[in-house]
Amino acid sequence: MTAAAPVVQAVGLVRTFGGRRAVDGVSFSLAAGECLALFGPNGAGKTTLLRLLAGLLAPTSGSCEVAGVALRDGVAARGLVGLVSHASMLYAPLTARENVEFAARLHGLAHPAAAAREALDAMRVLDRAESPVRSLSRGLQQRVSIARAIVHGPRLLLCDEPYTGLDEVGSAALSAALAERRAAGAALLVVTHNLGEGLILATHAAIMRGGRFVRFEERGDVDAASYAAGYRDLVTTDA
Amino acid sequence: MTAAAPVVQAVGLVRTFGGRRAVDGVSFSLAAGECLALFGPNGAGKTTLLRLLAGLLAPTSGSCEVAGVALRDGVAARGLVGLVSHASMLYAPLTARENVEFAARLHGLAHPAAAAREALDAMRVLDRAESPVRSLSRGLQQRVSIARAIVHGPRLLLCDEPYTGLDEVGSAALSAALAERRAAGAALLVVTHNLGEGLILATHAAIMRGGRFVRFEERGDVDAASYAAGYRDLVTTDA
Amino acid sequence: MIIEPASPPIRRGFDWLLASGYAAVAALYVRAIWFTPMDALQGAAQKILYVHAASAFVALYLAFGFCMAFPSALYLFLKDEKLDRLAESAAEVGLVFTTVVLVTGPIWAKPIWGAWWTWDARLTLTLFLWFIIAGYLLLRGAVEERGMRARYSAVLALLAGLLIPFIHLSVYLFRTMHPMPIVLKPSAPSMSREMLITFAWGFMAFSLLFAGMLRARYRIATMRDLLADREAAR
Amino acid sequence: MPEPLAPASPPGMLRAAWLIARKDLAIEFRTRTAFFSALVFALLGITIFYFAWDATAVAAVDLAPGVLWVIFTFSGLLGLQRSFGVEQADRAMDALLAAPVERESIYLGKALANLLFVAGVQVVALPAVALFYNVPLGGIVLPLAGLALLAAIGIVAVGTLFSAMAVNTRLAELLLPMLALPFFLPIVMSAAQITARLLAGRPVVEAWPWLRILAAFDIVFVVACTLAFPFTVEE
Amino acid sequence: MPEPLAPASPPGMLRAAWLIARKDLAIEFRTRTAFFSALVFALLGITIFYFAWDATAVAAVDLAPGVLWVIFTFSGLLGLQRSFGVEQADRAMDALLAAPVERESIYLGKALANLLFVAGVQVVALPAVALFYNVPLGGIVLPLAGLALLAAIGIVAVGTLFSAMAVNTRLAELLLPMLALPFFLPIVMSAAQITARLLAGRPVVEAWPWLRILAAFDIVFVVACTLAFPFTVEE
Ligand code: HEM
Ligand SMILES: Nc1ncnc2c1ncn2[C@@H]1O[C@H](COP(=O)(O)OP(=O)(O)OP(=O)(O)O)[C@@H](O)[C@H]1O
Ligand SMILES: Nc1ncnc2c1ncn2[C@@H]1O[C@H](COP(=O)(O)OP(=O)(O)OP(=O)(O)O)[C@@H](O)[C@H]1O
Ligand SMILES: [Mg+2]
Ligand SMILES: [Mg+2]
Repeated sequence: MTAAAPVVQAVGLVRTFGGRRAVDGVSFSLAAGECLALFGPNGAGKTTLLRLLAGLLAPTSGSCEVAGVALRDGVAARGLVGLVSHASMLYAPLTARENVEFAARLHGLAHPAAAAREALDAMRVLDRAESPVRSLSRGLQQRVSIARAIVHGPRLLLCDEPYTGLDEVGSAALSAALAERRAAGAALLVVTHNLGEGLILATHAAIMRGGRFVRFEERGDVDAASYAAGYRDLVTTDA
Repeated sequence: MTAAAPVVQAVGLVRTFGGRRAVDGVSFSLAAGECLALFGPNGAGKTTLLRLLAGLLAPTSGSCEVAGVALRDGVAARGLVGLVSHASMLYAPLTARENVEFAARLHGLAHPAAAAREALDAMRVLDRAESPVRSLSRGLQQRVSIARAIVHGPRLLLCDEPYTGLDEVGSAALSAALAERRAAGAALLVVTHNLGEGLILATHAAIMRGGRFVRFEERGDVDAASYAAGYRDLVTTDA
Repeated sequence: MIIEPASPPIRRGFDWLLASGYAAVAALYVRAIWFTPMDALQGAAQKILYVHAASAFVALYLAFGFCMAFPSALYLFLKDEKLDRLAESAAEVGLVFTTVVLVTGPIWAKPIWGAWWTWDARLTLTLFLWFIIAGYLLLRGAVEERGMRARYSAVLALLAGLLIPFIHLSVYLFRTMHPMPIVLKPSAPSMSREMLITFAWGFMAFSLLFAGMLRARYRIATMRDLLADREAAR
Repeated sequence: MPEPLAPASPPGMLRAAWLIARKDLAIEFRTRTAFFSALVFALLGITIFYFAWDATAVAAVDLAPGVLWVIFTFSGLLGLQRSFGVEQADRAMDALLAAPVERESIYLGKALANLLFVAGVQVVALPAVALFYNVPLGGIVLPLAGLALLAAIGIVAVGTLFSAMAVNTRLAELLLPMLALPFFLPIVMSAAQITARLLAGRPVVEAWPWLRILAAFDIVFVVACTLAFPFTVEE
Repeated sequence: MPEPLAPASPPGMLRAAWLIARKDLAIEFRTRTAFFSALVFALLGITIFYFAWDATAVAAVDLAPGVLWVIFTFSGLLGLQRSFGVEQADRAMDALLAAPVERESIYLGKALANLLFVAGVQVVALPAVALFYNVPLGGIVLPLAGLALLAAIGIVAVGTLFSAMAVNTRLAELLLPMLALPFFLPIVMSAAQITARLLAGRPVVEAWPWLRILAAFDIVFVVACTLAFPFTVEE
């Protein structure tokens, strides 16, 4: 595909859970190198949106494509996506290395061991590579989970509150990794409750509420301070 | 007991996990109305310390008492403690209300239903009281989990990264709840990676690393900016 | 965000279909008990046949074959909730009729065979059908999310369709290889014209009742889903 | 919230146990079908057993006692597994342990819920076996019921303890049977023996020695497990 | 990390399946005792059966086939329950579903791991039964092994699919047996019948009709379940 074509494109995405419209008609698209910071109150539908984009949930209506392919059909297309979720998605009995290596193998990397080591190192958790995930502290598990998500160098990286539980070092490592991905021409979607964190890398910023995008701007047009103010009263006033 | 006596007192606490000293000789005490903000890198031993204080882990050596009683012996003393942990500690099939009410009953409150409603309202999640916890978003679950921890008005409130996943409204509600607890004469211990968040309420601040308190000051003696700087190079320089 | 589901089709009107079903069955009892001659060999016990065979026919063929397995298979491809609701309703109503067979059967068996139960192929198959439908309903009860529930139960119904011949075959084999311990097996009782009419009327009556129950149950399912939408949309 | 400086009085041991049991039953009810599924499970087991055997070589009535009690054991295991799986899911168990209730209450509460579950299965399995295996239950229904209760108490007492231990290990489901079954053995054995004699219409005195074993087992292990439980939940 | 603009080529269906199976076995191995305890489970089951009957009424050798296959079925269920519990724990399953592998590979991978697990249990249960009920395995070891494999394939094919479904429901532990047992009936029956004939030293042709059922079952359900699986993992 040409660099111009969007990496991810969502058209009128809707997902209901027994009548509750968790995601209620979301449309947007990200091109290579773009980074969308997604904010929104609890229960806004951010996680559901990410799970839809990752092909983990079937949309009630609407469609989303990655690199021009719908994930549920295009097996190969799934290889382009990386996902950091609320849950660690790791196998507790296996070591950090084994978990990341397994992911690398599933993505058919030529040198899974090397790739895994690199990813773990990038997240500064290489020294615990041989500990079973079960025995890692929460922040360390988060680091491994992120390493798992970036090991195959995804073209589209979906991060659901990725800074959760990370200390200074971890956060720095994550930011660096995100920047590196973007520089490598990947599109990023980062969900966070911390406007500061979110706006650093962002080329676009969106606020979600009640399943819809209530704001969507280019980062350039956004002044952090006023944006924060706007966000606050958007959130605090009840839907 | 007199107000002067410490609410919680830890003496030479040590907890090892197969050779790894997660907590390695921690001693401190908090009096009523005091609030300790506990910072530290991933894997420093913060969660382990809190689980020791809550009586969920047996110390390898050392001792900790709440209101002058060791938790593992003193059933009643456990009633004085509230715990917000990494895990939600909720029953997914039950509704938010049922979960909090169950906790209230276990603590022998006179009016569990009313107390539960109050706590859920305090965390601004009352409108979802009847949803099964399973169907709540991560931030909403965190709110319910906090409501569960404060429903019985604990004398000692242990919070492990309580702001995780909370939006503006949730964080505000939490801060208010913590302030209210403190005003009511409870001692607080708040673990967080966000210095700003931590220092707001704190009367004391501590930095943990490699299982030990490497710093422990009165909040008064601390200037946020320089403290942050000090913390950063404490964390970034390898142990 | 709120969705406004179409207001549920609450039908306050009288359900003639269901009513006539009940009436027909009532008539069947009256006719079977007072206006149909006793069976020479079996006496009063034989009258169970009119209920037993008819409900068995309804359960096996109408409910499970026609109204459950078939729509379920279609659902996997058409993904139309109506099909799922139909299967759900058919399963529940069918389970009732199967239970009737499983109750009347033994009641009949005791005086005739001298035992409540024998492991003959047809009996066992009926029993397992009951299990599978029960499992099917359990599965439905255990999945909250509607689309998922529909897919799961459709898959189960499909596999069950494949299973039935295997159960029948193996149980049949099992039995034919070892002669049944119970000897008194009734060849389908020879019937007088009177009996045949009652017998036929029985099939008609129970089919009507089934149709009535199915429609009622289907309406409930539809309303429940719409109300769920309403409830959650608040 | 109540005034913290006047902390509420924690519930007594039995009240706490009842609260916990009720919570378990509520979860059980939420998954409304649990009892029904136990029923189907028992019935299925019974039929599978029947066809697994060559009915010409083994008379149904001779199978009945064994089938009855093996079914009983397995369905008991099923129920027990759920019991602590619920607590483990989001570490809800931690909340229980941090609450102002005795460990013993937790044990008794869980055990009570399990007992009701197992008893429920038995209530269905017993008549079912009688029906399908043509066993005349005539006058022995009451003795059998009493027997079932005795057995259930023993199985639940041991099973609850071990499922608590198993939860803290990495292989809950599989460890439970490994730990618990040897303890179930004496129960199932004596129960089956007693049943056989009852069915054979022998005088109860003949079953006496087995009954004594069963009763002794119950008493010993209810006490022992209640006392042992606190040690199994400490980390 | 590899150059993103040249994405790596995902593994083929079978390779992916093997990766997943190997991962499961690695976990199995890490929690080494898991397999061991499955064995103990089988053994204890066998003993329970042994003592549940009074040997005076029923000759041990007549029980053997039934015991063997009922134990087989239930220990198989235990193994299956774990299979998707592992994936569910921290939603690791999501990572599998988001990976560039066909749903079918996931099914085949899980099934393969389960097959090895069940077969492993069987390898021990078989001699154990022979020992307990002093059945001469003499010349029939190979046929029995083949039979065990056929039966295991059928059980695992269905069981894997249903445990995938059960794990996403509220009743996980209870639902799996409920759904799976009716499907196990033809397998257990045929297997027991064949075993009985083998033990009786009858010519294999006598077991032929049963063998046909077993084989047909395997083929039909391996195909059907593989095709049905994708429907059961979508949310
Ligand atoms: C014990 C439990 C019994 C069960 C589960 C059972 C089941 C069934 C089923 C499933 C059918 C419908 C077969 C079909 O339409 O293909 C049926 C029909 C019938 N059954 Fe039973 N039955 C039982 C006992 C009996 C007894 C004791 C008798 C009489 C002695 C009996 C006589 C009949 C007759 C005459 C029919 C109608 C003829 C036919 O449709 O083939 N059944 N039964
Ligand atoms: N499996 C589910 N079943 C029912 N409702 C659900 C389910 N998952 C999410 N929801 C509902 O959908 C809405 C959106 O949930 P979602 O997790 O996407 O919110 P979120 O934006 O991620 O919130 P948070 O910031 O707390 O993570 C919430 O109201 C939630 O209760
Ligand atoms: N159950 C366990 N088994 C083995 N090691 C453990 C266990 N729990 C914790 N540890 C180890 O003890 C150390 C402290 O863990 P702990 O969870 O207390 O850290 P933490 O300060 O909470 O880190 P984080 O900020 O990431 O939550 C870590 O090195 C961790 O790997
Ligand atoms: Mg979320
Ligand atoms: Mg921690």
